[in-house]
Amino acid sequence: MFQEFVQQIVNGLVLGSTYALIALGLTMIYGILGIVNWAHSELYMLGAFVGVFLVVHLKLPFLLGLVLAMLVMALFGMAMDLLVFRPLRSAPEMNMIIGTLGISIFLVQAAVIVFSPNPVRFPTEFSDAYLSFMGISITLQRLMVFCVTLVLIALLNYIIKYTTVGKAMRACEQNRDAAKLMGIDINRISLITCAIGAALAAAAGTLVGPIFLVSPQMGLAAISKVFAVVILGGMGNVPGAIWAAFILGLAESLTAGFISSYYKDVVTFCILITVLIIKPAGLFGRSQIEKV
Amino acid sequence: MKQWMNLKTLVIIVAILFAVAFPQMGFKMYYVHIGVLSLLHILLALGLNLVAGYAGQLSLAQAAFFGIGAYVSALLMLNLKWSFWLAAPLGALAAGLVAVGIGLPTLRLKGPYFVISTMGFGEIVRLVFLNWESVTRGPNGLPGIPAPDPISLGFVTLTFESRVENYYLILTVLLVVLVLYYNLVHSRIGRALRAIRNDYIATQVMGIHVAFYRILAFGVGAALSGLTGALYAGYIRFISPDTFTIGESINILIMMVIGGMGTISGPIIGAIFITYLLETMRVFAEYRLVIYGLLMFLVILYMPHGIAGMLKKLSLRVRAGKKEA
Amino acid sequence: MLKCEQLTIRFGGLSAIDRLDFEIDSGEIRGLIGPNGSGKTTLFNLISGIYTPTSGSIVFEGKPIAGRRPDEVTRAGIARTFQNIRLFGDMTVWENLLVGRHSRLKQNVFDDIFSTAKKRREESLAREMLENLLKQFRMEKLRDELAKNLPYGLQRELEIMRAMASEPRLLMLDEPAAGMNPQETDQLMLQIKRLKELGFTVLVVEHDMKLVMNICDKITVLNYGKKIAEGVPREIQAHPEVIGAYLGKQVKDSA
Amino acid sequence: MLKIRDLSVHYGKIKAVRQIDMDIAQGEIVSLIGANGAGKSTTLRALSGLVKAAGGSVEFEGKDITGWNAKSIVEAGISHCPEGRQIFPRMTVMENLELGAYTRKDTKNLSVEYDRIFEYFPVLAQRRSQMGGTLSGGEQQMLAIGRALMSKPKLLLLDEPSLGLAPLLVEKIFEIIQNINREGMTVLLIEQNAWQALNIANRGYVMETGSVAVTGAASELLHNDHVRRAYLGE
Amino acid sequence: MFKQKTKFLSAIALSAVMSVSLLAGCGGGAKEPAKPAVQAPIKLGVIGPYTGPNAKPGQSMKQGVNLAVEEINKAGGVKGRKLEVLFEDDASVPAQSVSATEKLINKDEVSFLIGTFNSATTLADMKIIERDKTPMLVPIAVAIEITESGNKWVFRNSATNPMQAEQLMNYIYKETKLRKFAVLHENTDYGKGLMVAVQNYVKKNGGSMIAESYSIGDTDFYAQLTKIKNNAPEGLIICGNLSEGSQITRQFKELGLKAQLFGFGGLSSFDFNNVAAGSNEGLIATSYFENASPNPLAQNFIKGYKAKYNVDPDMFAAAIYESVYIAKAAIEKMGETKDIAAFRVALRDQLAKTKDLPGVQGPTTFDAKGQADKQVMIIQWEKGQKKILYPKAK
Repeated sequence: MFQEFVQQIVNGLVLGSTYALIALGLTMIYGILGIVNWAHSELYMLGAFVGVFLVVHLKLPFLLGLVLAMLVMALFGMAMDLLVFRPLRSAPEMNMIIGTLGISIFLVQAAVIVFSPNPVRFPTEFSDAYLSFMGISITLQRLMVFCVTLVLIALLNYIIKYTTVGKAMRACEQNRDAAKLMGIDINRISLITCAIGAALAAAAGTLVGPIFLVSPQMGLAAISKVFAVVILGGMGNVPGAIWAAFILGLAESLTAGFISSYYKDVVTFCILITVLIIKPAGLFGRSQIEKV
Repeated sequence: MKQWMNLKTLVIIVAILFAVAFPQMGFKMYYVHIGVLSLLHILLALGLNLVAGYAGQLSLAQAAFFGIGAYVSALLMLNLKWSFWLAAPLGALAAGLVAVGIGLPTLRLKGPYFVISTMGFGEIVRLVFLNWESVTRGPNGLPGIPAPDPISLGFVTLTFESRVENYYLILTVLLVVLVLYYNLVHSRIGRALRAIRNDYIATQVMGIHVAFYRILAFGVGAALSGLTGALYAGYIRFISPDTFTIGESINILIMMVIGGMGTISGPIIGAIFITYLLETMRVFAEYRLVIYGLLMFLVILYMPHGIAGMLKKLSLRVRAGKKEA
Repeated sequence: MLKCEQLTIRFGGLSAIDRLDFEIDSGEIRGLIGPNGSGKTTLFNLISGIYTPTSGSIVFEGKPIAGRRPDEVTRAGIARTFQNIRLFGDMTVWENLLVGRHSRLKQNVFDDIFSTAKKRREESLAREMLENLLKQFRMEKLRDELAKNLPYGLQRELEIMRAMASEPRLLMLDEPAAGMNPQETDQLMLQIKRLKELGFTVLVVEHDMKLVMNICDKITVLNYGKKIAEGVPREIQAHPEVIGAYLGKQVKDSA
Repeated sequence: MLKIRDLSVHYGKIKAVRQIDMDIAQGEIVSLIGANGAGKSTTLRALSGLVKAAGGSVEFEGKDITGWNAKSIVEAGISHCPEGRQIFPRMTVMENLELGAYTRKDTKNLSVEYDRIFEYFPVLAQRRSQMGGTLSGGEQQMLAIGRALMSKPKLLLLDEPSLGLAPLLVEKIFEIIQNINREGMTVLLIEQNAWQALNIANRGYVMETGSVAVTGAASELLHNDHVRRAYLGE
Repeated sequence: MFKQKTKFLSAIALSAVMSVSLLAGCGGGAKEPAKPAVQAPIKLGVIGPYTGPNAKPGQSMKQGVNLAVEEINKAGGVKGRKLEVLFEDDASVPAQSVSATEKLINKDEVSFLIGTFNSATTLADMKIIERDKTPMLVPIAVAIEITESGNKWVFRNSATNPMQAEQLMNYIYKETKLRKFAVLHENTDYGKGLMVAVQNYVKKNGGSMIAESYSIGDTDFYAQLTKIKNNAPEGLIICGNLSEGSQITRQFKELGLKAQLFGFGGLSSFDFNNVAAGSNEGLIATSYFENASPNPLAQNFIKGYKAKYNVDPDMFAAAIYESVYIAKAAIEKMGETKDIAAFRVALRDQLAKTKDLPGVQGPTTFDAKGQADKQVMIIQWEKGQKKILYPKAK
């Protein structure tokens, strides 16, 4: 029993790491640009395909492939900012959701055409090694998901907290007009934000791809969970998203393990809806008083 | 102004005449089937339009309400041997009541929070259809749903087995719904909903109980979807959870957006357009969604009022041009 | 008619309105002035139900209304406008007025959906009333114009008309002259005076002192959420604390 | 130093500022006074590039800066301390100040600036690692001014620094503004608190419904009836 | 103003694009072949998931049919008439399948149908084929209801869920001592149908079983597998398709579970072997079709398939290939018919009489319900190759 519990906790942490990496970009883009990006999980999907290309086809070492995939997708994220977000920036929220939903459908199906709908395997030098300790097992790749996630979160935290760009990003999030008065170029910051968000999603794709399979549908499968995470954490709230990702990852894992795998997704959404009923701005959200 | 009204009336009359005559025009039965699908899609898009188009709250739970209506009415017919004519309204009512129940806590949520809640709810409903096997038979679905019972009018008995019969049944329902929908939208309720979408604080100050009207729109929209579900079950005669997915909700959304939200003609145009396009583009199945996705983005960017809005603008321009000349 | 007692609201640790006692009599035009951030709009939001007071009471025509929902307050007979115009921009002038009339229509949902005789009767009564309103403000020609397409001054007027459509007994105007040019302001002054003749009680927040001093029967001055003076325009203009609040306290030395 | 000609700003259909002219010379304190809604803040927002002018021209140190974006204007040497303080609430005092120096290239000499600001506002030094949002209103105002000074501007635009502050604090803020000016900073000050503003200013402009109604030396304006009228509508 | 104008112009351009696409569709619809009735080819409609989550088997279906039709036409067609095949996509969605069926029957006027892949889509189509009196051969969908519903227009030449499950369980009970099972099944009609059949078998024949489920598209099965691990079953039976199946076998290994693995259908394909990457070692699965099958028809089919597509056929291709030949045999036995409706009725009657017809999957005999009595094979994975365990080599 105890062993099973610990194993489920370990499973939940790995799951939570994936959610966290995708959710971070989504929540940052909302916080800083004010865009609800329904196509965000497609960055995760595309990132995984780029990873497959670099690691499997070009035979690069996995960690190098990971970094390169992040860079490639960072460029893609910037393109998305220019082509999709900027035109939508002043649109009503509902139109933003519909517009980016359209982009998501477009990207998924474009990936189907380009990469075929079949799932692809993503073997790496770490995929077959695993550790076993007191009856609890974890593969090296999974361990790496968790560790790299922690490293990336720490890195992101460093960037946001201590670098000039990070401070500018926070400034834009907290008060856009004042940020402009400081001489901060909002367009440049939004490009950087999109690049970082896309790179994190790509990291998730490249890290998780070897554990599972890579397919055009993988983003669709993740998006509702990721949104649940972002909302639970309070939209735009970076630490909130990290906490929420691990909470939902653990909840899902423990529900499947100890209640019923039939209802693990039901539990996710029940948690979400219950939290929203009690705290409409999410667990860690800041409620705002509307100015009249 | 008057001329415009006349033109509008003329278009409506022609449209109705065409809709009534359509099955008799010698098209192959397949096109009648497409006609039935269009009618069902119009009803679904109208339901969503009430919530999203008028009240300004994007719901991704419409397929769930569609499913609740279908399942409730089908189960009543199958297990309790109820007549379709009783089961269908009950299916609609069930969907409406569930919507009120879910709407009470969630409708005060804003933008993305509401969208995700409805999406989560839609997923929960689908999982319940899938896993509550003792009632829904789970993934196997419910086969053998009876057709609507015949109605005897004395001199003639109406049956609802064939495509054409179903077409007329659903068309009749649609026309009745449209009249009531028109009333609703052009009454103080419709005005209140549009006001809420524009500015809910100002709306409150007009003495309008915002929460009540939001729930009303959500409930009526859901009931309409539920009724459509019952009609769908009576036509296809088989339902399974795969029909009532988020993907279907998104389909309904695409129809409403491309047609034009916040109008009556929008969902009608959009539903017909997309249903027809879906069928004709079967050949390029892989490319269909690429085009849809892009279309959705471009439409929301360049013509947020959809085809209906575009037509209206165009006709206004033409008239303005005439006036100048 | 309206009576606030010990009314207080705190945001964070700050009292935006601090133990305010305040009373308006039926039929008067009351001005509410004070420097920026003195709590005037907050007071409006409290009365109209958008904020719930931390403590204290608001009584309108004998009924307590503190903490009621905004729509309930409106139905009780108070209507307001907003400092930054909040019209329904995508709706026509006529529709804006109809929404304003909403709370006085007596039909129910069933009547609306089935368009019963009762609904049609109610709507035609409303139409009659609103036609009159349009005529009064000489805006008949603009009835099918979208609100967002109106010139600024007319938007302000439409907001007042929309508030009047609910036949309130107390009308609260929040900076009705903001953004208007002098001619528009003069026009507005006449309109507000007419409101009084029509029997409305008016509470007006305004920075344009010319307007306030000209039309108000009585003026209340707020500073830091507290009432610092109350009286007829003459008294207010001469009131040292008011001058201090507005112009700075050195006024005594230099005057 | 600053030369404004025919400046107009429109918000949609509202003509907030109508063709105003204004001049500021090196080393001056110029006060821009007038009732709420007269267009003072809008004028400032146009100067710092937050809103686009509908017409007219702005010249700063001989350069035509009309239509420049906010970033270039800060770099040119105009710093705007906005109305309502607008500090970053979830950043520390130090971080707020750092962002003030965002456009500066000579980041090595920043400590001189910090020292100067902590000298003006010793209380900020005590609060340096506290979140901006947890400061009191007066402290936030000091932070906002300090932050605006971090970019080493040549012209400081101050929008109602006394807003919502207790009278004692107001006096203190005005004292500091005078100090800053004495050390060579040119200041354009918006105030509702006319007497106080004119008291420390060299010259003043009185705005009424979007236009400049009166202008003159501060000492003259202090005794001008028009000022009284602009506020109290006599 | 300028901005508004560009916006308006873009909107017009957008509408133009949309109307053109609509017209293009119309054009496609109007293009009806007007050929003389006598020598006209016999049209068959094939409904399958060529897009969506099952696009891969959908592809195999297409290839299998095309090969059969090509062979038949090269050999002179059926009774002198060529076969013409029309594909319609259902994307695994029932409502789309219904439309596809409607189109094929009522617009394209096909003589008979072959399809579909999923059970739910087949079930949704059944009302239409009954109403329009058109026979349908079901090569893949496995839900028991399809042939149990009393619909006399449906014929299935594959083993149903219970048949497959029972045959696998028979093998397990006869050849091994394993009696304690865990079932991990896909939460669909297919997976659940198998699970229920296994459950019934275990209940009847002694033993114990626990069941866990997952959804299509799930990628992480640690939670379920950890739970299963704690239950320490002797055998883990996977009821699902290959992409999830391969994840399960890999994660099964990662978690260090010890149990004999079993699976059905898709888990006997080489595609599964490719994605499972060795984690399928030792897994025992049922299979309709094996390349190593001694059946000469099968060997012939494999040769032709490889020549045409340069890959090995999978069981889906084989099953649907066989369906075409079953139809061909039935048509050949038919008399002359005056119109399409009569043709369909006559074809149904002949299909119902199909008895001991040899095919690539083995002989086909339809019972009164239209269900063929098919035997599945049982294979075991050994170093990426398959060993046929049943039927035993003679």
